[in-house]
Amino acid sequence: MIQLLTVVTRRQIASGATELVCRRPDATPIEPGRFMHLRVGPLLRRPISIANVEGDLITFLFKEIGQGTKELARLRAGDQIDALGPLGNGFPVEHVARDAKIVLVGGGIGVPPLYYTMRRLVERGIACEAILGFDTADSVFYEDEFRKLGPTTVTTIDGTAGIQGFVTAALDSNRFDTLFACGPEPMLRSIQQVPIKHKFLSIENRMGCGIGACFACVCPTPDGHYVKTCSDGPVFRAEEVIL
Amino acid sequence: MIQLLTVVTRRQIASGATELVCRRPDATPIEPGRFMHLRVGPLLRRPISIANVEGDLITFLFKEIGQGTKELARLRAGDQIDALGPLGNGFPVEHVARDAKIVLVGGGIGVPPLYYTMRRLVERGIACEAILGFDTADSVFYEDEFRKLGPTTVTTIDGTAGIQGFVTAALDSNRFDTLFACGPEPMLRSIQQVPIKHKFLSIENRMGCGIGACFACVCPTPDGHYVKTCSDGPVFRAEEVIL
Amino acid sequence: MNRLQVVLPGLNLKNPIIPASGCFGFGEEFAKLYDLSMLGGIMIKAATGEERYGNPTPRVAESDMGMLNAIGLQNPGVDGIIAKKLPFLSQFDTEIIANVAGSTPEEYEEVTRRISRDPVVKAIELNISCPNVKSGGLQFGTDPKMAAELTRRVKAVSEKPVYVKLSPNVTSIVEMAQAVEQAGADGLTMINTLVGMRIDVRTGQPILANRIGGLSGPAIKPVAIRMINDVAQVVSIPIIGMGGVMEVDDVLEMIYAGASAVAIGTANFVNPFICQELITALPKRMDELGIEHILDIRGKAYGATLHRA
Amino acid sequence: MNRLQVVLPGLNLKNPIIPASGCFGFGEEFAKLYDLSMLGGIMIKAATGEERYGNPTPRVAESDMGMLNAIGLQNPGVDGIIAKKLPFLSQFDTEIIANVAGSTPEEYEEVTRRISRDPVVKAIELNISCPNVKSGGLQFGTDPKMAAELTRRVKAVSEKPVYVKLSPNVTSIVEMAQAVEQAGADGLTMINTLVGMRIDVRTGQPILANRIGGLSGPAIKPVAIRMINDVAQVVSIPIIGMGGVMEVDDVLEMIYAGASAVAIGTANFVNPFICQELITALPKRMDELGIEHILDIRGKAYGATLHRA
Ligand SMILES: Cc1cc2nc3c(=O)[nH]c(=O)nc-3n(C[C@H](O)[C@H](O)[C@H](O)COP(=O)(O)OP(=O)(O)OC[C@H]3O[C@@H](n4cnc5c(N)ncnc54)[C@H](O)[C@@H]3O)c2cc1C
Ligand SMILES: Cc1cc2nc3c(=O)[nH]c(=O)nc-3n(C[C@H](O)[C@H](O)[C@H](O)COP(=O)(O)OP(=O)(O)OC[C@H]3O[C@@H](n4cnc5c(N)ncnc54)[C@H](O)[C@@H]3O)c2cc1C
Ligand SMILES: Cc1cc2nc3c(=O)[nH]c(=O)nc-3n(C[C@H](O)[C@H](O)[C@H](O)COP(=O)(O)O)c2cc1C
Ligand SMILES: Cc1cc2nc3c(=O)[nH]c(=O)nc-3n(C[C@H](O)[C@H](O)[C@H](O)COP(=O)(O)O)c2cc1C
Ligand code: FES
Ligand code: FES
Repeated sequence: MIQLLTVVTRRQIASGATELVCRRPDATPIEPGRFMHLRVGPLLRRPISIANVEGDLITFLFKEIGQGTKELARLRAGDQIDALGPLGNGFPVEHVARDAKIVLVGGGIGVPPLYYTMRRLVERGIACEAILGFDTADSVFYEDEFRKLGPTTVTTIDGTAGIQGFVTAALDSNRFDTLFACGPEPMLRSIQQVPIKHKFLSIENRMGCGIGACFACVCPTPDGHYVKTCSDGPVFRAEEVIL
Repeated sequence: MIQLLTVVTRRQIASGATELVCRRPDATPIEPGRFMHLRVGPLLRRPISIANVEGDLITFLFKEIGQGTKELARLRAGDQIDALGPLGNGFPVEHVARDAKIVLVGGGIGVPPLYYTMRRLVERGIACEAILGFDTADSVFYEDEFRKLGPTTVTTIDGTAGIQGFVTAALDSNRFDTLFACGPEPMLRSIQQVPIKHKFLSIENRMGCGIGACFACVCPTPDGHYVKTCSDGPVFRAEEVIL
Repeated sequence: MNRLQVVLPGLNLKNPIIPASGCFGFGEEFAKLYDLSMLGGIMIKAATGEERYGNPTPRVAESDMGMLNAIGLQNPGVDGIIAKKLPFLSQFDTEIIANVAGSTPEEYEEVTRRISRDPVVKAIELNISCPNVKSGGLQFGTDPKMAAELTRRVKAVSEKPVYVKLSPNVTSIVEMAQAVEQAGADGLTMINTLVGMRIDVRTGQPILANRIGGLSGPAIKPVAIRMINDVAQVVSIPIIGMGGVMEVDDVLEMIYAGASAVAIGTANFVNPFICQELITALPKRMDELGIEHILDIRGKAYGATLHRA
Repeated sequence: MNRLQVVLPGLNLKNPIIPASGCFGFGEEFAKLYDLSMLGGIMIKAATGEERYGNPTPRVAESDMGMLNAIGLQNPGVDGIIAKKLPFLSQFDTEIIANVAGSTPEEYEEVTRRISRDPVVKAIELNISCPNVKSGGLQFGTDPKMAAELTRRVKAVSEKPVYVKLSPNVTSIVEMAQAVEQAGADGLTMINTLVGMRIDVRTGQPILANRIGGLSGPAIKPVAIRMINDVAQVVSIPIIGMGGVMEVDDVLEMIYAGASAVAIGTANFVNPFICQELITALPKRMDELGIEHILDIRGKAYGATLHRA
C-alpha cells in the first residue's frame, strides 16, 4: 500500500506544469482514474492522479500550486517518493459497452487522469474523443499525446490556443452517450447539466487520510447522505453528487 | 553574510561522523575557530565549526546527533547549503608568539575546529602538538590528517585506540605554555584546572540567532556578567567563563 | 508482565499505542492495512445522539507541521455505531474506547448510557473539547464548573470508566483537570486540538468552510508535553497523552511527561502504518535507552515516584 | 500615500514590517547586515527596572517548525537601555517601540515612566505575557482584571501610546483584549509565545534549564491568525500581529485577519535578512494579488469595512 517510487525523468510540459515519470517496485496493473497520495515535504500527503502506467513506470502530471507540488517539481532523477496507493475508484473503462460513444473532458489539472483513461479505452478498441480545456496557450500540455490516441480538441479561456471558451463550448452532446470528466468544480457543475446519458465525474476535495477514515473529503449526495471522495470516488456518476 | 555553499564531496570518516567539503562563492580567508550557521531541514540553523579552508573550499566535520546533522549527512555532491557566517571569534593564531609551546586538545565533535587551527599555526611556523579524545576506536577521525601536521596523541575512553582515558590523561602541562581546546563541557571544565598559562577554550551552547541578538547562548563570567557564545566567542580565555 | 503492557481503569492495554479519536474512523479502513489486534486500544470517532453530517467542505487546511480540521463530528449516531460499527470492531483483540460528544448534557448522558452498555466498549472518552461545533463541545471544555457537572452526570449513567478529554484552549488546564477529577473522572485524555485559522491570500477568506478549525500534528507537541507535565503532577488519575506524536521518541517524551499511554492522531494520515510501526519500534528504542518497562519512565521529567500500574 | 505606509497611535510606519521584541536585540547586530531605516519600526528587547541576567542555559530548544525559548528577560535594565542602546538606535529613521516588563505593577510603571520619556521611543509595548519569568509576566497576562489594572497604571505614567502584548495562553483572548482596551490601551500586539516543553529522551529531563519555555515560529501561526481574527472584530484599537510569520503571504494573512502591521520574531534567526526581504517582496506580491494599499485588505477575512488608517 505504501511504495517507494524512484524518479526516472522530470520534464516541464507547460508553464508551471511538470511531468514526473517514476519507477515502481512492481508492475501490477492499475485502473485509470485512481490516484496516489504522495508524501513530499509538507505534513499531509498530496493526492495526484495517475496520468499513465506502463509496466513498472508510472506518470504524474501536475501544476505547481503550493509547497507540496513545488517540492514535487524539484525532484531529480534518482530521488524517491513515498507513495500511498493506488487509492480510490477510477473510471469504469472495463464496463463501458464496446460500441459506446465516449467523450473525455478535462480541465487544467483535471486533464492528467484522462490520458491514461483514454489510452486504456483505445486499447480496448473503443473509439473516443477528448476535449481539453486550459487557461491559455502557455498552460496547454499533452495535446500531442492525446491526439495520438484519437480526435482531440483544445479550448482556452483566452482563445490563445484552440477554441476560445470553456470545454463546454466544444462539446456536442448529440454525438456521445458516455462522458468522463475531470476538472475544476465549476466545470463539473456545468457538465452535470449536459444531456449525455452516462456521465462520470472525477471530483477534487481537500483530503486528510486519503483512505476513507477521516471524513475530510465528503461530498453531499441528492439522497441526503454523502460520499467520500477518496474512497468512494474520486469518480462518481454525475447524478450521485451535489457539487 | 549568507552564502550558498555547494557540496563537493561527502565522506564518512568514522562511525556516525561525516566530512563535507563544499565550494564557497569566494575565497576570502577565514580565521580558524569560527563557525558557520547552517540551514538544513529544521527551523533553526545549526552551528558547525569550520574544520578547514583551502581557497574556495571549506570543510565541515560533524557527528550525526539529531535531525539537523542527519540531514546534513545525507547531502550529495551538487546540493546547496544556506550558510550564515563565518560567525564568532576564533583562536588567536595570529597573536601567539612564534616560540609559543602550543598544545591543541579536542574532544569528540570538538576536534574539527582544531584541525584548521593547527594547520594555520604550522603554516606560521609554530610547532604544536595535538591530543584528540574519542569514545572508542570506531569514532576516531582525522588522526592521520593531524599527524601530518605534528605530533598527535589519541585517547579513547574505553582504551580501544590510543591511550585509555580522557584527554587530560595524555596532557603533560609542563611542556606547554599555550593551550587551545574544544570539546564537551566536562572536558573543558577539567582543562580550566590545568596549570598552563594561556588557555583558550571554544565552548558550545544552544543557539538561536548565532549573531548576538537573542541572548540564547550566554555564559556567565567570574565578574558576574556574561558573554555570548556566538558573538563574543565561541573561543574564550579559560579564566573568562564559568562552565 | 509484558514490558509494554499498561493497565488503566477499564483498559488492559497490551501496549501504550492507541489511535486517537477522529483519526482512525471505526477502524474499517485500517483493518485492511494491518491487524488491529496489535493495537493497545482504539479510540473511535465521536458518537452523538443522532447521525450528523458535520460541516461543509473544505474541512481540512494545512499549516507548517500541523493541520487544521473542522469535520464537525460527522458520525452515524450512537445507534448506528452500535448497530454497524461495534460488531465489526468486536473481532479484534484490542480495547475499544468510545468517544462521546453532544450539544446538551442530556445528549452526552444518552449517548453514554447506550454506548457504555455495549460489551465491545471498555471505556468512555468524554469529548468536551471539540472546537468544531456550534453548541456543546468546547463550551463544556473551557469552564471548570460546567466540565465537572457534565462529568458527574455522565459518570452517573456510564457502565464503563470515563476518561475526560481536555482542551488546550484554556488559561489553566490544571484547574480543568482537577475539576473533572473531583467530579469522578477515571482518567484524562489530552490534548484535543488548538483552535486555529488559515486564510487563503488569493481570496482573503478562511480556507475552512467553518472558518476556524482544530490544529493538530507536530506543531502542537510542545504544548501537549507541557500540559501533560503540569497536569500529571497534580492529579492521581491516569493520563492518555496525545498531540503531534509521530515518532517513537515522541511516545517516550509523553510518558516521561506523565502520560500512561499515548494516542496517535494526525500521524495516521501521514503514514497509515504509524501505530504498527511505533509498537514495533518501542522495545528496540527502550533497549537502546535502558528502559525495562515502559511505565518505568512515567513522570520522570518531574521526578515522579514510579510504579507500573 | 505610500502603499505600504501605516499610521498607528504614535507610530508612522513606512511599512508594516517590524522585528518582534526579543528577536532583534537592540538592533546592533542587524545594523551590520542592512540599513535599519528601511524597517517600519523596531520592537526592542524587554526592559526591566534593573539589569537582569535571565535564566540558566540551555535557553532554547527546538520542535517541529517551532522553537522554545526561556531567555528570562535578560536585559541591561531601563537605565542601561536609555544610556547605551537608545542613542545607537536614534540614528535610524524608524519607529522604536519599547517593550516593558516587570515583576510588580510598580516596576512596570517605573520602567514606562523612564523609557517613555526618551524621545527615541515612539510607543510602549506592555509585555504582560512573558511565560519565562517566575513572577509578573504571564500572571498579568492571563487575568483580565489584573491586565486592565496594569494597563491603567501604565497608561497614567506613559508619555507615549501604550500597546498591550497579549498572551495566547488564555481561554478567551477576546476578553483580555476588551479588558485592556477599556483600560485605555492604544493598541494591541499579539501573540506572545505559547507555553511549551520538550524533554530529552536520553535523560528524561526537560531540555530547557527553565523546564518550560515559549513556543514561537511557524508552528503557532494558525493560532495567531485565529486570535487576531477574533480580537480584530471586537476592538476598535489597532493590532500589530505576530506569530510564525516567515513569508510575504504570512504577512498578508495576518492583515486579512485584522492586523494593521506585522512583527517578525523567530524568522530573524532563520534568516537575518528576513525583514528586509519581506519589505522588498510585499509590493510585488501585492501587484500579483491586485492589492493597491496594504490596509485595503485589513480584516477582509471577516468582512471588515476598510479604511487606511
Ligand atoms: C483525487 C485528486 C487527484 C488530483 N490529481 C491531480 C493531478 O493529477 N495533477 C495536479 O496537478 N493536481 C491534482 N490534484 C490537485 C492536487 O492535489 C493539488 O494541486 C495539491 O494537493 C496542491 O498541493 P500544494 O502543496 O501544491 O498546494 P497548497 O495550496 O499549499 O496545499 C495546501 C493543502 O490544500 C490541499 N489542496 C490544495 N489544492 C487542492 C486541490 N485542488 N485538491 C485537493 N487538495 C488541494 C493540499 O493537498 C494541501 O493539503 C488532485 C486532487 C485530487 C483530490
Ligand atoms: C560554535 C559551535 C560549533 C560546533 N561545531 C561542531 C562541529 O564542527 N561538528 C559537530 O559535529 N558539531 C558541532 N557543534 C555541535 C552541533 O551544533 C550540534 O551537534 C548540532 O546543532 C545538533 O543538531 P541536530 O539537529 O543534529 O541535533 P538535535 O539534538 O536534534 O538539535 C536540537 C537543537 O539543539 C541544538 N543542539 C543540539 N546539540 C547541540 C550542541 N552540542 N551544541 C549546540 N547546539 C546543540 C541544535 O542546534 C538544535 O537547535 C558545534 C556547536 C557549536 C555551538
Ligand atoms: C481529522 C480529525 C478529526 C478529529 N475528530 C475528533 C473527534 O471526533 N473526537 C475527539 O475527541 N477528537 C478528535 N480529534 C482530535 C484528536 O483525537 C487529537 O486529540 C488531536 O488531533 C491531537 O492529536 P494529533 O496531533 O496526534 O492529531 C480529531 C482530530 C483530527 C485531526
Ligand atoms: C528568543 C525570543 C525572545 C523573546 N523575547 C521577548 C521579549 O523580551 N519581550 C516580548 O514581549 N516578547 C518576546 N518574545 C516573543 C516575540 O516577540 C513574539 O511575540 C513571539 O516569538 C511570536 O512571534 P514569532 O513566531 O514570529 O517569533 C521573544 C521570542 C523569542 C523567540
Ligand atoms: S480524506 Fe479522509 S475520508 Fe477522504
Ligand atoms: S545565539 Fe543568539 S545571542 Fe548567541
